[in-house]
Amino acid sequence: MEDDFEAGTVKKFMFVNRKPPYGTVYALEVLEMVLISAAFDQDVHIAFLDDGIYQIKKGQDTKDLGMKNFSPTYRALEGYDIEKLFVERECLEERGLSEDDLLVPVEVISRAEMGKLMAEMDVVLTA
Amino acid sequence: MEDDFEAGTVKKFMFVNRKPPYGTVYALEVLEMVLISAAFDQDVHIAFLDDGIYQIKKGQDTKDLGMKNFSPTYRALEGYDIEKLFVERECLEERGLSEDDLLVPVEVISRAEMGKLMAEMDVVLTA
Amino acid sequence: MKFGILVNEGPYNHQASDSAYRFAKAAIDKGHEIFRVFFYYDGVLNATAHSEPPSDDRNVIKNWQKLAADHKVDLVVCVAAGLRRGIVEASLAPGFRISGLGQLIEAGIQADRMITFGD
Amino acid sequence: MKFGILVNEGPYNHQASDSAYRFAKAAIDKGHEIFRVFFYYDGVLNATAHSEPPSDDRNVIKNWQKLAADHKVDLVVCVAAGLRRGIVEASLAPGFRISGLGQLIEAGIQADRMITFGD
Amino acid sequence: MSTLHTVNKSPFERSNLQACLGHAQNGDSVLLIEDAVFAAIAGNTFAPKLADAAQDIKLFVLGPDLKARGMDPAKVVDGVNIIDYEGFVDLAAASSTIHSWL
Amino acid sequence: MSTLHTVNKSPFERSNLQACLGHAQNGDSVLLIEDAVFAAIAGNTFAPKLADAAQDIKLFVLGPDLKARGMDPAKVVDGVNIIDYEGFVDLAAASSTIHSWL
Repeated sequence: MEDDFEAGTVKKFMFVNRKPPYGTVYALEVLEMVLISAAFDQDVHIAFLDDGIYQIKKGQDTKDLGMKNFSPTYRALEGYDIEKLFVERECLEERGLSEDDLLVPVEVISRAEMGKLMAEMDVVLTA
Repeated sequence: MEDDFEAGTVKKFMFVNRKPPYGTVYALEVLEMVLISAAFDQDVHIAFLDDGIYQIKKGQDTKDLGMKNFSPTYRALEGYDIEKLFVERECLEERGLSEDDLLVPVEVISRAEMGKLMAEMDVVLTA
Repeated sequence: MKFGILVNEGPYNHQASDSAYRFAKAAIDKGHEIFRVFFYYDGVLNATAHSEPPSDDRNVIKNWQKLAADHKVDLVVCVAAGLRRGIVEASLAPGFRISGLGQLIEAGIQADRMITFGD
Repeated sequence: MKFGILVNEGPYNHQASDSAYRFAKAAIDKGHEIFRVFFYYDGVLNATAHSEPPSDDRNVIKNWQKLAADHKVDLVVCVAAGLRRGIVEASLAPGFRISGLGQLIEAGIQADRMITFGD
Repeated sequence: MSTLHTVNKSPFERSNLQACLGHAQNGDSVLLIEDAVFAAIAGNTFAPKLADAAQDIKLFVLGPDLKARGMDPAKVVDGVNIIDYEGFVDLAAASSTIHSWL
Repeated sequence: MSTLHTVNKSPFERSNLQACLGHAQNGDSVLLIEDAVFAAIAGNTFAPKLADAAQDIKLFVLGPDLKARGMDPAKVVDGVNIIDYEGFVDLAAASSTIHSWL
């Protein structure tokens, strides 16, 4: 398996988030995947679109549900040098949200720009 | 547990099918539930709406997928005295289907009628 | 009042099992009875004996087990759905029992209200 | 060409695992290599040792095991996702191995194409 | 007696809230839980449909699910009542049938 | 190089096919598998959107999934090509990236 491995391979990875947190576990387990990817020195992109933008909504408080509030972890991504976070503008607007509602710095781009960005990726992982 | 049991209790049960077959197992396992219910002498209704109407589409052939084609079982329901099958007209039309496409006799009713019928039920089971 | 509860999804992947547990707990706290909780479809996976979630998260299986122990709640796993998914006597957590789908229909008949939690 | 495959859902409840299996088989039949199949989220449930589906249906777990045996396909189950859902060494079907999420990222790097099957 | 309908998915991703509203009868109750709570926040594109429905149907949203998702209770659509799990149980007990739209 | 997009859910129940079509680039391929194959049958209310998309995007549907569901290959929307798993593999190999819309 190792024969084709090039130590310096850097691919453009994108983790696409379209699902909201807590109703399903995907948001949490994608985040665990993103954290691991940091160890591989790849060019990591995270896209938040459709209901995925709710993952980074400010003010999450899961105390009454007894579930783990993992939203602070998005703030820790910067410490792992994962800084390419993209949010689709149309999806924010459809939900009555704005950039001020988000708990991490992101680049807000249009649907057309998101489509172009996705087209540049080597590996797209979705859940 | 038996103290409240009345041997003659007959409730109106409805099994609501909104999901298509094969992509998920719900259609198959709802059908297993329906078959078991026949042994309890209840007033059983089966509703097919939204993508659930695809469950009773004629001509299913799962050979190439290696999955079990359970659609013939809907034809066997009559033998269990389960004959109250309802299909929502608007859902058929939205999908370009007609009553001729269905593999069992059903009563095709409007959305308004389906809403009224649902309101008469004692127990509604969904998947 | 007697409630019957149907759980359609497994632990962690969907909130359904958590929601069902919180509903059951609130009902008991208000003096109602839980006639039975029936686990069907992927819901049977709530009865796995091997789940070890991270210590900073809730333990869905233990929540159900404690509810059963404290309030004698009948936790029933569908035998057929369990066989498909690997939930059999050998992998069953204490507090759950395996039985047939008839137990679900019976719950529908005997409970005053039947409620489903799913995906 | 080397394919990496990610399976997000468990057996039977969703078609994802079946679709992934048929894709993998077709790729091998056409002379491609499957670098790795990684099972994540509920996908880890494909590795249960206890599944006994009805005899008139396909056996999803055995399909994967046979593919692994016949073509030396690397079937990897995520350790963390498995712990949540009760897939641990004691409940693991032969032919699968448990490892970390890094194995998925490595597959993304080393495979020529990465494809995901889910819900 | 009336029916309690529960819906647990976002109307932006799935059709089940729409399907529920298309079948609920006058006087029925609809409770938004889990990922359906997003529908209840004013300013989203589905909110007008919910406001319409509120004229004939009693609408509720589960507070703990709102809170977990960082949704501001002050921004809930007019006519939608916020309840907790105890309120959920009361609603279920007060309705003759419970229909979960999955 | 182009992307292969796969979609596996019905457009009547979920928004992922719509989301996929909103992001696919000219020259990309979109393959409908599992429960997404229903979108490809002429006469359904989603079909016009698919016909529109076919002008810029190459559209495919997985034959074994169509057949399992009793969908008539003769009724597939114009411009949508029916392929089998081998064709699926070829498409994946011919595209630089595969994006599964879940």
